[in-house]
Amino acid sequence: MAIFMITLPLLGAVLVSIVGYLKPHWLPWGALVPLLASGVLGCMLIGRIPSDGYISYHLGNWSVPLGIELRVDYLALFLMLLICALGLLALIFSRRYIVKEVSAGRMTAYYVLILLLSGGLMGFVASGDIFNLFVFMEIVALSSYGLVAISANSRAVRAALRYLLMGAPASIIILLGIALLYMATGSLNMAELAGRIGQSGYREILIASFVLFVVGFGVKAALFPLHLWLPDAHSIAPSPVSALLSGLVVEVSIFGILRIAYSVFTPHVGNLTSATSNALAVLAAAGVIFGGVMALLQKDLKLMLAYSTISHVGYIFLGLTAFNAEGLTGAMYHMLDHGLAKACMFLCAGSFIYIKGFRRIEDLKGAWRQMPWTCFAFGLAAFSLVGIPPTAGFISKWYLILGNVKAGNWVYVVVLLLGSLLGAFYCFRILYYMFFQPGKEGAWTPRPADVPPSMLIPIWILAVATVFFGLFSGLVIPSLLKAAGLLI
Amino acid sequence: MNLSHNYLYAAAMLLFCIGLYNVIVRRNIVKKLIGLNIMETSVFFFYISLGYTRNGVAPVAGAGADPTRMVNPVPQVLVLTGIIVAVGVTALALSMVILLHRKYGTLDTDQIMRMARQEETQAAREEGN
Amino acid sequence: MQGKPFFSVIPLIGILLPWVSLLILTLMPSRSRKARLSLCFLGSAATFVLVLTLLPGILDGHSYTIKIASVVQGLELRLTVDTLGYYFALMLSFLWMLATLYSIGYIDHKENRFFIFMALVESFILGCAFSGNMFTYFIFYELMTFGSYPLIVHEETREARYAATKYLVYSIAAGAVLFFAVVGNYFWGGGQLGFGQYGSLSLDIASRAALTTLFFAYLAGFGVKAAIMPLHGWVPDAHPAAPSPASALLSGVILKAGAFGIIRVVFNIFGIELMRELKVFIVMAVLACITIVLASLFALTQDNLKRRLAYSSIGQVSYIILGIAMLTHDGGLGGLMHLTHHAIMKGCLFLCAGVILLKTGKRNISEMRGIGYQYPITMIAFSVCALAMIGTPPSVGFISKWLLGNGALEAGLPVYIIILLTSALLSAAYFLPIIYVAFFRWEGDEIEGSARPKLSFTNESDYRLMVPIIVLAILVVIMGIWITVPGFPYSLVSKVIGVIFH
Amino acid sequence: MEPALNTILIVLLVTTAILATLSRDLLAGVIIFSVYGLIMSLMWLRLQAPDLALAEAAMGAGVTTVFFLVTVFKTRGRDQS
Amino acid sequence: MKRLLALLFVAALAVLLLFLVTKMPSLGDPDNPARQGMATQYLERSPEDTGAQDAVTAVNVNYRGYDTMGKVGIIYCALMGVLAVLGREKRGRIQARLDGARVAPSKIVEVMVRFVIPFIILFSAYVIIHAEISPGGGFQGGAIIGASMIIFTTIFGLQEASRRMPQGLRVPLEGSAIMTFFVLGVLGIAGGGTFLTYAWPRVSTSIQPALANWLSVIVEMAIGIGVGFALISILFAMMREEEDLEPVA
Repeated sequence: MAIFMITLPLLGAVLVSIVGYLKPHWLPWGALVPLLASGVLGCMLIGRIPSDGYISYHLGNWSVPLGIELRVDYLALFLMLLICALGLLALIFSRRYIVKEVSAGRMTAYYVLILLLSGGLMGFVASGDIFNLFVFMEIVALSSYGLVAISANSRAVRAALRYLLMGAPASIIILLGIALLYMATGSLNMAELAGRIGQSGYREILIASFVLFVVGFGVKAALFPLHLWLPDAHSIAPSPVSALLSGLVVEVSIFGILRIAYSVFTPHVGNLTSATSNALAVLAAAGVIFGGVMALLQKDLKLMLAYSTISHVGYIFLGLTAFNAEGLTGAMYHMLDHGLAKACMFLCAGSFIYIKGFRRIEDLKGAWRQMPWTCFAFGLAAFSLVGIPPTAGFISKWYLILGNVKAGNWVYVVVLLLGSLLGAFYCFRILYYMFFQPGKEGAWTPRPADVPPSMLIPIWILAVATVFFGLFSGLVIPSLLKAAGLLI
Repeated sequence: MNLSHNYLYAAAMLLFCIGLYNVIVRRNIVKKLIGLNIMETSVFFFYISLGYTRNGVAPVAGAGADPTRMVNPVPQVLVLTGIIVAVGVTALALSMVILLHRKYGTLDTDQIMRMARQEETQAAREEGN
Repeated sequence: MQGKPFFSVIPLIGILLPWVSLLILTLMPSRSRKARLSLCFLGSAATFVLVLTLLPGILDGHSYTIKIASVVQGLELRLTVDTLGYYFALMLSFLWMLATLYSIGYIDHKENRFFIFMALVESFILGCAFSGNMFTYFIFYELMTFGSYPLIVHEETREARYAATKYLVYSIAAGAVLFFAVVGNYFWGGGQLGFGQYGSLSLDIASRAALTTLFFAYLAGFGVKAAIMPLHGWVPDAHPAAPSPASALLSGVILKAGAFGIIRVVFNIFGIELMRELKVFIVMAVLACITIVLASLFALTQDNLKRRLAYSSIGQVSYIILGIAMLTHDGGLGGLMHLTHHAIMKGCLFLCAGVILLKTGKRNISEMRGIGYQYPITMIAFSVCALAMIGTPPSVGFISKWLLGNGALEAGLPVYIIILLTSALLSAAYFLPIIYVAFFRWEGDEIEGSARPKLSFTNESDYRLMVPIIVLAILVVIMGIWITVPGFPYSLVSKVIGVIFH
Repeated sequence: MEPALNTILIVLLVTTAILATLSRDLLAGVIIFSVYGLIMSLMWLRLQAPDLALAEAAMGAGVTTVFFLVTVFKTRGRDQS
Repeated sequence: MKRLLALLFVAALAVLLLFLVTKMPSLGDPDNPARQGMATQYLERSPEDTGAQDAVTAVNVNYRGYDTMGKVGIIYCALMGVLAVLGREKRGRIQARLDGARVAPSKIVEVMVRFVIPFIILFSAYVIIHAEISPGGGFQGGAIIGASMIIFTTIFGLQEASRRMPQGLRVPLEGSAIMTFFVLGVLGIAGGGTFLTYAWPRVSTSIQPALANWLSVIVEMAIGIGVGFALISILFAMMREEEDLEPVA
């Protein structure tokens, strides 16, 4: 079941490319089918997972050390469903929007790459074999390079090349880390590794490989000093792509570190990794503040969103480094919240570009007269991003702070609160412009003339989802807490 | 456990550093990419040498080779993946290079950045008036 | 509370009822103004009636509860109507109804936005009153904060923008601190956030330092809304900037929301034994005294009427804090009753100021010579409330001051009485001049023997403006005379206080 | 196996790796890089990894080099014009 | 300055790594951890499990076939990325007016190439199909196919090459590998195993190794074709000239 969630988008990518050759105008619909199918499968999977463990699927019928194992626990399934949902919404949004930014000849590549991206992400999340993790990470990486560059103007290609020139060495570093891990333990399966790391005598090598993993995934997840590629890539890519990159790719890379830190180097051997994770926490805290301040200084809307992504990556890391169930739950739930909210905001930015071609924040003054629905959805998402009750962001921040209070590191509690203050300021500045500022004359028509429904519906689904998951977080949180408790 | 005994590992690490240095320092994108490939091959080299066993034989059965003397096949499989990745990344990067060269007529990152900045300022000025 | 709370959906309906007017306004934004706005008034009136229906049950000591949603076991979104919360809810829904009626006559532009957010804030603050645990209270409190922003910025003049931004900055910062406080409470209280019993925290589940930190975090978080002195900065700007009904509600209800939060913290979260244990109430009391005196002094220096009223509200709200901080029976009684008393008086005063502003456009007191002759009813109501503020019997102001004084004696700290008397004198010093200017001065009275103008009832404004003022002014007196009428503050507050200080 | 030959190969590898990016001329650099790849595949052959040697010779040294060459030629052509 | 900093950084890194090297298990020691565990099992079991003599191929295609599917996906990703950047050419052939790929034609060379290319393809087929018992496999063979086409293109030019291999042929073949993997995976489930099971539990144990053998040969061929054509398409996309910079799908 889980395997089809992963392979259907990959197969779908191939078929869609053929569709794109034969019947180009079927592309937007054809691309929806595989993701829809895997989403349905994921929903069917919800009940199947034993609440105290995970589904383990041995590919090719080979027992663990020989073959590759998929293991889907609630954290993984949670992310896979998020991936399906966001991918679908981005595709729906793209149908009308993407002609603005992508030339007709690249349409096929666009849809195929989005499908490959979603499939790779799901494979990455579900994999229980550390090298398989690397393979799917590469699929994700390559497709995101392509997607950033897809509008094929000079800025996009520059951003993509920069992304690639930081991302490729990062994956090489991860490859080296895997080599060291394999050298020290002689295994690639995560569960087996977790067992063997305990007895392995080569402490230095293990520490080195952990550091390499953190650095490599840190680049992919835009951890503070390694974030240089992110602002360009996320702000210049077409808006649905930015939504996917900010809402999924970054989160999933953090999930990679989570896997490494919790499933492979289990906290029981934390003495191996404690120094590194402390450093990680410090960097994350720095990232929270840095991202927030930079976001305050930006003039370009999408650039501001990109910087706020850096800040929120810091949040999630602070949840991870609390090393307790609450912190981990907060991190996971913040992935959900940030995914939904940031995707919604990027799509809103996309619809501003679609209607007026406005990218700068000053241009949004009085925008709500013409685009009330988009603006209100943006407001909801911004509330969730800031963490104002009763949105999902509030719940996630609740658990992040609770985890850090429990872990007793007060500095990070203060940092989290400061970060949310900064977030409030850079989000409410925009809302203030949108709703309470008179626009420049001629900038916006007084009558409402909003984007077409095929773009409005995804935005509103996301915006409502942020509130829904805030009010009814009881649906998700308990199972997350249990799964997190199992990892600790 | 000393360097002279693990000289293959040492060589791999050395090559890794050379490649990294090239990636960081070179201003020509193609040279950066060459450095990238050197990094990758060095890591593959590391893999294969960690799979090696003293006076072992290739992991091909038949001809009555006994499995105990064979070298470790796992790193070789992993390296195959690595090679694919290397080719893919290189192809993608080179296509970007071609496009950039069409736009800017140069491969020098600094020049490209300078031109880009000029573009930005011009765009800003046009937006201004 | 005494007895197990019954399940009831009335709280939820009460919270959702204001949204009716919201729906009306959003669905038919451009129908006849009269119909829309009177529907809004009906919405708030219906809310008040709904709240009123709960009165008998509450007087019998029942309490009603409903669970909306839950995050995990113990951490849930729950509405509970206990006596304390009901008391607050009754007051605010009544005041809100009058203010809505008033603003129909007052608001002249962008009325859709104004009424929508009036309704929203009413529902949120009802949620505050009805909330069954600190988690819920915090949620509605934050929502109320952001909902009241458009009410303040409504005029969209420069000072309105400035005041609103200042308000938002203060509130967001306070919200962060409060957030930490609630999380810390959840952690140290072992997942206990409910208002179920009096004092859920205790020293044997958390260290003294932790609890003290927690208390000061709460005090700082709620203190911004309650305008305790170092944190009061936004009040004097927000009140004059906002439209008069909004400022009446600001000082009547929204400031009280902060005070009510502190009451909840002191009585339900910490409990008086723990307060006595921790000695933190002294800090509260000292801050409150400082605020009372300083605010009155500031008020003296203001010429802008609404600004003067704003400063006086700062001082008056601290009466409540002071009364709580006394930790005595009468002190608590006085403080809690002052919650309503001040709301009525100050609401009426702001509405009068609004009438004057609307009719004559005069903001400053120095310009108001002889205003009492042009608008006698308004100014008589104003004078009644002003005298009540000073504390002259028979009026609500006198009652609360009297009870506070008793509480001070009970606490054995007569210094409080001195504070109270000082502030009474000061408030006399800044209210009597207004009455004097209004009735004993008139245009051109510096010329000897110029005839004083005749009282003219003709140019009084229409009923929508006058009814709330008159009702409030009458209530100020009635509540001061027949204290123990069921439904009036005493009947409710005495129950709570009686249980707490058995 | 005798380490001497390996050492020679390693020395060759390091020199080619350094030379590959030192030369002004990109074309020379690419050629040197392909030589590097071939030496690498030889090395792997000596380490009993014939599959990898083949793969590296075909992909690492072959296809990658061709891509590089195409790029160099195209960019060259533009520089002259 | 920047160079100096980079040099220092890299030097420090080198020192660290070399220090790490001294801590590593000794090179080529038969009983260091990497050699234990799954490696020995692979070496001992692969012939009778998979019927493949070459352990690398066995692991590659059979034990870790899922990874190999991922590899094919990676190549496909790279191809799509290149197409995203440079765009695919127009339908049918590439109008290569100023064909930078073409070198000065000489009769002898053309004849030579025409003569050689079939043998190259034959060799690649050998490499692919014989992967079970000798070094080689789908990826290597695919690369060789690609190389042969590259030679052809450099001699006869893009126009001719794209006439020989029109887009309509390449588009399906690029993805053939992934499709084959998917089909075999489903067959594996149908055969009673899990995804990508070659030795179907449903069939009698006697023919399982042969079945696995044949299926893996099919997989290798699919990989070869897929990789080869992906490389060819990448090459075409990179060689295309600016004239059709903005293509239509």
